[in-house]
Amino acid sequence: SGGGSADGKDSGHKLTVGFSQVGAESGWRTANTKSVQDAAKKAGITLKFSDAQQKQENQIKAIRSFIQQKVDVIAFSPVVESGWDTVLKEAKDAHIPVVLTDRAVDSKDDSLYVSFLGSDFVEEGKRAGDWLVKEYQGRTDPVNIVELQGTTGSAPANDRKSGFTDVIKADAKFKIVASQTGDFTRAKGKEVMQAFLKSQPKIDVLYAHNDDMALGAIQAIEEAGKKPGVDIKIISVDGVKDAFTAMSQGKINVDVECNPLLGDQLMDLVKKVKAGEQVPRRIKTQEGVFTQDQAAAALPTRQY
Amino acid sequence: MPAQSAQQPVLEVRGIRKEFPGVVALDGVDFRLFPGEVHALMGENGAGKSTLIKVLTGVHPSDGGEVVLDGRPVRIAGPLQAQLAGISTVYQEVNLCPNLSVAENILIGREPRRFGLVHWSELRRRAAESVADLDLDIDVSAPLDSYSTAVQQLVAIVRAVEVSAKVLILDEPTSSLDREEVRQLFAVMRRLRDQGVAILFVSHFLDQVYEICDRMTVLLGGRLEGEYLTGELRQVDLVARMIGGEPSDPGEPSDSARREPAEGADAPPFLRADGLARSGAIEPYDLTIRSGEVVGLAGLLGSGRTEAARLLFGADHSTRGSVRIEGAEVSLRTPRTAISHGIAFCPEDRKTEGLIGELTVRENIVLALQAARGWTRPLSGTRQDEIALHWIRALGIRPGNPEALVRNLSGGNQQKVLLARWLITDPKLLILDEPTRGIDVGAKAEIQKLVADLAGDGMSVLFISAELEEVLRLCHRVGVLRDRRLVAELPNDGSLTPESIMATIASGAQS
Amino acid sequence: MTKHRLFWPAVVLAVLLLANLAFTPDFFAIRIKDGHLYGSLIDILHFGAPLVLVALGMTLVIATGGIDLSVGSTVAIAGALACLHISEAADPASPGTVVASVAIALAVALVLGVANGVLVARVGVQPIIATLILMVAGRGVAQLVTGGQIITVTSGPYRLIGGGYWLAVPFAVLLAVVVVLLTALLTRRTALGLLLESVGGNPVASRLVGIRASGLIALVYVFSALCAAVAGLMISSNVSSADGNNAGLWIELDAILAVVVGGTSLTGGRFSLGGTVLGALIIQALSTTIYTIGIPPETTLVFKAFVVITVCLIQSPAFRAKAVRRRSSATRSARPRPLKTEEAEA
Amino acid sequence: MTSNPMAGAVRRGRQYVPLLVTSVLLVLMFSVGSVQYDGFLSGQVLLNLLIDNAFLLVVAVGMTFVVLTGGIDLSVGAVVALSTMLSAWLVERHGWPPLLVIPLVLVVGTVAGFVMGWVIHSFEIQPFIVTLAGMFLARGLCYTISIDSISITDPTYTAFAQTRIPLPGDLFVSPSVLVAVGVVAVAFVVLHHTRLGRNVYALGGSEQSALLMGLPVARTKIAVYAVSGFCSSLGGVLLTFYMLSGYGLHAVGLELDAIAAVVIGGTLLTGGSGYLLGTVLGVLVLGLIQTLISFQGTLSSWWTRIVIGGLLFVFILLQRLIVGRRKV
Ligand SMILES: Nc1ncnc2c1ncn2[C@@H]1O[C@H](COP(=O)(O)OP(=O)(O)OP(=O)(O)O)[C@@H](O)[C@H]1O
Ligand SMILES: Nc1ncnc2c1ncn2[C@@H]1O[C@H](COP(=O)(O)OP(=O)(O)OP(=O)(O)O)[C@@H](O)[C@H]1O
Ligand SMILES: [Mg+2]
Ligand SMILES: [Mg+2]
Repeated sequence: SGGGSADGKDSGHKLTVGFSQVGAESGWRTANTKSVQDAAKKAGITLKFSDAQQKQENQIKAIRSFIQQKVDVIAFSPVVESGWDTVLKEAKDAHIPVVLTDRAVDSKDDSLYVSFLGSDFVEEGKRAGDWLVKEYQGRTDPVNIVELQGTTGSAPANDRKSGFTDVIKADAKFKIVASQTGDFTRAKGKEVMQAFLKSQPKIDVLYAHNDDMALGAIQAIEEAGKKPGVDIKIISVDGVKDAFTAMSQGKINVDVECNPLLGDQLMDLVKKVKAGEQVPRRIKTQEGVFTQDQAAAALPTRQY
Repeated sequence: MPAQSAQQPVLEVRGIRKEFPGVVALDGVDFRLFPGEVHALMGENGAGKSTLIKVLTGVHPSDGGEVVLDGRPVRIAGPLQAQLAGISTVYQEVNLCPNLSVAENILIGREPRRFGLVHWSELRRRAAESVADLDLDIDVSAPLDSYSTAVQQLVAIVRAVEVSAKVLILDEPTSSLDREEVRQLFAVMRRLRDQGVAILFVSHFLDQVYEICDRMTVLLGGRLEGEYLTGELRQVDLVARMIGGEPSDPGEPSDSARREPAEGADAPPFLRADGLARSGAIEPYDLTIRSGEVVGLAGLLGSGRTEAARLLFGADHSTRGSVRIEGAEVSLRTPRTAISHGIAFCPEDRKTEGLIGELTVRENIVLALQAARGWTRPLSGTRQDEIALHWIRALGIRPGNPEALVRNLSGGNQQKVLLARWLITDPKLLILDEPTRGIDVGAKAEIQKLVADLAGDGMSVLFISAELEEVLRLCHRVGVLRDRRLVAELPNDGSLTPESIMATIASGAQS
Repeated sequence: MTKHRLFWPAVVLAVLLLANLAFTPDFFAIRIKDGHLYGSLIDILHFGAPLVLVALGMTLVIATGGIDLSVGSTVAIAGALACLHISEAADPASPGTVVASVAIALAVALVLGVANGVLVARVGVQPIIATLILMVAGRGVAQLVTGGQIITVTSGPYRLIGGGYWLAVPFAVLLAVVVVLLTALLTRRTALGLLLESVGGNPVASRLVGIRASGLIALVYVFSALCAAVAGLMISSNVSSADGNNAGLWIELDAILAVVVGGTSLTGGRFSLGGTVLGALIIQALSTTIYTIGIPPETTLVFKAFVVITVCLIQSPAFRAKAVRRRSSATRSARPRPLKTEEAEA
Repeated sequence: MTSNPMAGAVRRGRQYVPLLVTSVLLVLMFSVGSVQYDGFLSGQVLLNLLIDNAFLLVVAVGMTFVVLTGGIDLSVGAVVALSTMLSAWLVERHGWPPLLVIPLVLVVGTVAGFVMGWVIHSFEIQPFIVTLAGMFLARGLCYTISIDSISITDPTYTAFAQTRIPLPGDLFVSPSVLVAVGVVAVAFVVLHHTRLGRNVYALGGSEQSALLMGLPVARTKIAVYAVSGFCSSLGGVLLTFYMLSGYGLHAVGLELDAIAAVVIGGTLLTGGSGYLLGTVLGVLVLGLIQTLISFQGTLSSWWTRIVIGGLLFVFILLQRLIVGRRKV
């Protein structure tokens, strides 16, 4: 191993991009990483990849080292939204453009990054809520919802929660009767759902912040002798292949897509940025809301 | 001797009571200590001496009674308060910090300071001074754990003396010291006494007690037996009071407990060491031990007795030389291999090298035997109880409960447990390093008899003790060490006396 | 009876369970559903089983004065390897495949345990660092095995390990009971327990009585790794998938907590397997309590902190003595604190 | 009896061998990096090591005190997070002046450490549990303050965060580095040259002996946790400068990094033996591993972990093999 920056140099105009990833905490994230790596290879771009293992410090360090290594463009998925001003200013001083993926930063200084490519977690929560409102349109009896949150404090968990509640609070019949964190994992999702099934006399809807938790919860529901998707309606986010399979079996009612395959879009963006072209500040990824029949149709082409 | 009756005691306790779960360690004990006296606290192992000292100095809270210091009732909440009140104590086990230097151990808590910071050179100078005061020659900047137990005991004494307190308490300070050091210590004690310090002294060596003490208090099973002037109580009577019986014949066993080895002097050696050495620890030495023979090692503090013995047990690696057991050359690389060759080693420092404090008496006793059998062949519970109870009775271990935690036993009783551990392994060569440290007169005689009996049955014994009388009583031959070199091997043919051994040590004559 | 060392942990567990009863009246109800036992208590046992196993291995490691931080990674690696093997097998549902996958997981765990053991016992690295290496690298290995993705398997026999039932009882619970009993038998019916306690209590003295400490120490790390591997199989089998990223994350903390709550001291020496089992169940019951009584996730940790500290205070003899004294001697002048009574004579 | 003054000096010198070995290995590791990667051999890379790890250094210094007494403090990461959260919340949401907030945060951390030390000492509960409860509590409090991260835009904080203190040769450090170096210097003096420091070592050598020698065991024990609490909150303040945000998920797992740094630096977890400068080396080792990884720049997420573990392994192994096996 080694010779990191050597190839960056000898190939004069070959673009070098420093990409700092949050970590590898989920299948979604890994798919995201892989998509970026593949796309870079395809586009003939040298990718400097750094995994921060969920630590903002590490990401800051990685960005610093990208600056030191004089990469052409820095791209990164921020662990959190805040706290980037200092290091981004350093990048700016070094005249290295910065592109954000997946998550925005909440800096007041607009000049710190050129573009943000990714999904909007609040929007995802809203879409989940919208589906629910539509599903129960015209009915008046109360709807008991249980929620499986993501890792406490993480941005997707916070945003998907707030987007969802924003939509459903307009109607008093929707009631979140229990809400616990399932840490975005199947095992936790199952464990928490089992407890819910015992402590809640009536559950109509499950809203899970990601597919893994929903898949875990489905097992718990089945073990309790109920039919997921029928006795308890399930709303989930992400759109991983396993979830599509479950959906095609009728176990998940709706899945709000959160697309990790940003690689090609990112590489396009990077090239444009380097070429000095004007790019939009906000690029949303193409994401849909999948219902059961759509899922069955899309299943064969799901990549991850 | 000062006239105490006219004086007010500097320290007095009345009706002190101390209970531990299941044991009443002190039951209404009265005790007084006058300025300018050396006062002995006497009693069997487990009589409550150390507990009294610990209650006095606030280590244990008392369950009743009062402590009066300089005429005022006081509550001493802990050793720190005791020190501040002018009571300086050397507890029975060495209680120093092995990781700190000797100098720091002597002065920690009272370090000389400059600008609020520890004044290191001054600290070393003062420590060296205090060490020299006891006529010792120790490098005070070396870490404490590079020294043997005996030296550590001396350092603890130096620390206590350095305080120049009103009251000095010494709990078995001489248990592993030899004559020279005891003499030095006594000189210091006399000097302090003459300055008006009250000294409380605990020892199982009656001769020492009679040499230095003015008065004594005898405890029996946690109760006060009585207070006597040394001059008015004969040794035999003292022994009787301590064990609560009638005065009988002198507690001392007959002059010699030793028996002639069954096979005579020309028996093949069980173990033969040729030029065995460990650089920095012990110079090359030759030693043979025959079956049924008890070989003693004598020497001054730090002369290398322990080091020599450890090589025979594989506790340390030898850097040269060879060992033959029953004629075959063996390499003693670990204690395990030594044990498999039938060697047992009872170390001198029971606290750090011997006992497992958290385990029970029973577990500690069977440990070596069990280790030799391996974990797959456990001794059954009943067998363990049998063994434990047998040795508890044989050595008079108190309390006689095999399920008591060893760390809660009195020092002497712990020593007995350690001894029992090795006696049951039925070794061919038993190495005993200061086996009778802190053991009371009665039990000591028992143990000596036991060792002699075992040797009579064909076991070889290597016996190390700072008490030359004991060595002479037991051993057929005495190896004399000096400056980590075996300088002489003297047959104990009746003409050997402590004085002649001392002379050999002093002259370093080659045999 | 209050003298027994399992008394206080048992009280704590009972109180936690009773607290649930106040919120969920049928908390103690156990029904038969689809031919197997169903109820909150069963859940606690079921989800607690992996933790019990990991904590069991940890107990023996801690008894020798060590610590094993790598169990979480071992959990992940075991699950990942097993699922990978099953997912690549021609016939994922055949018992042969499953047995092979279990064997692979256990064999690798054995290697990991030996690695820890050698580092600690032979090379002489401090246990916390030795196992930290595997904790960090092992998580990477698990991710390498799964390719960072979740491997989903559909295999009936594999599902049995962690998610199935046998004689109406969760198989995982039975497995845990068997392992606990075997461990108890192994440590208390042979001399292993005594020798381990001796090594942990005083390593120097243990060497001098001829105990082969390094062998024993290596053995407990191997045992710990195997326990963790079985726990890893359970966890992954329960959700029929392997998650190299998250499986067993922070389980080492829970396991150590379980051991300590169960009354084993982290300094080594005496250990209590019964205490550990109770400790693990306490921790699992605590999680369940949090879900059932609906503590919001953002206050969960605060709640946990209070429970943990209360549990420890109740178990602390010093605290109980003080509490009793305060009540009984309000009039008497305050007494100075007893100084470590039972340790004073060493 | 004989004594050999030379032997004493040699013995004293030998205590520093592990420290020396660790430094040599560190230099070796740096050299390997320099040969392997362009731009690695620069003063700024070295200084960045300090800039990026200033807060870890401060936290590890506090941890050194605790570990030297034979204890452990698991709460440090959470206290760091709480400090960032408290700072951000008070400054941003309540508009308190930073000059008030920073001392307040330091007091909170110190008091938290003090209380944990007091519980550990007076109820004889194992430090592991008490500080674990402290960790839960501190993190839990973060979330009760806010579940989101709070950005800091206060000019004092940003100024502090973005100030570069120029050094000769086009190099710079951040103010945090100066704070950290100051903390190390003060801690060094306290540990090696004051009574408190010596009592810390004595306590680690043998708590019972320390008690019987009449040392203030209670005070010392509580003090080390208070020191650790103080260092954690100061580390939190530095992290707040570094990140310009408060967040409940900051510094997750930092306690392990701090403990690892202390132990890699040669301090025994059983207490009583070790040096503060060892801890500094330990932090640098961890930082350097991280730097090597980021310069390597082609590792996938899992290989990152495996390589970190591997480098740690090689380092520890060399350290052990060179220093030699300690006697059991
Ligand atoms: N911490 C403790 N817990 C329980 N029992 C104890 C404790 N300390 C001492 N004992 C018991 O108190 C009694 C008195 O012990 P103590 O140490 O005072 O004896 P001693 O007279 O000093 O004996 P020795 O000559 O052997 O040193 C013994 O029976 C001992 O077992
Ligand atoms: N001046 C000294 N006086 C005493 N011991 C010293 C001295 N200098 C060094 N030592 C150390 O003390 C130990 C003495 O060796 P050893 O323990 O074998 O002596 P010993 O003859 O058994 O004497 P004892 O056990 O009575 O001290 C060695 O470890 C040696 O390094
Ligand atoms: Mg005693
Ligand atoms: Mg000796």
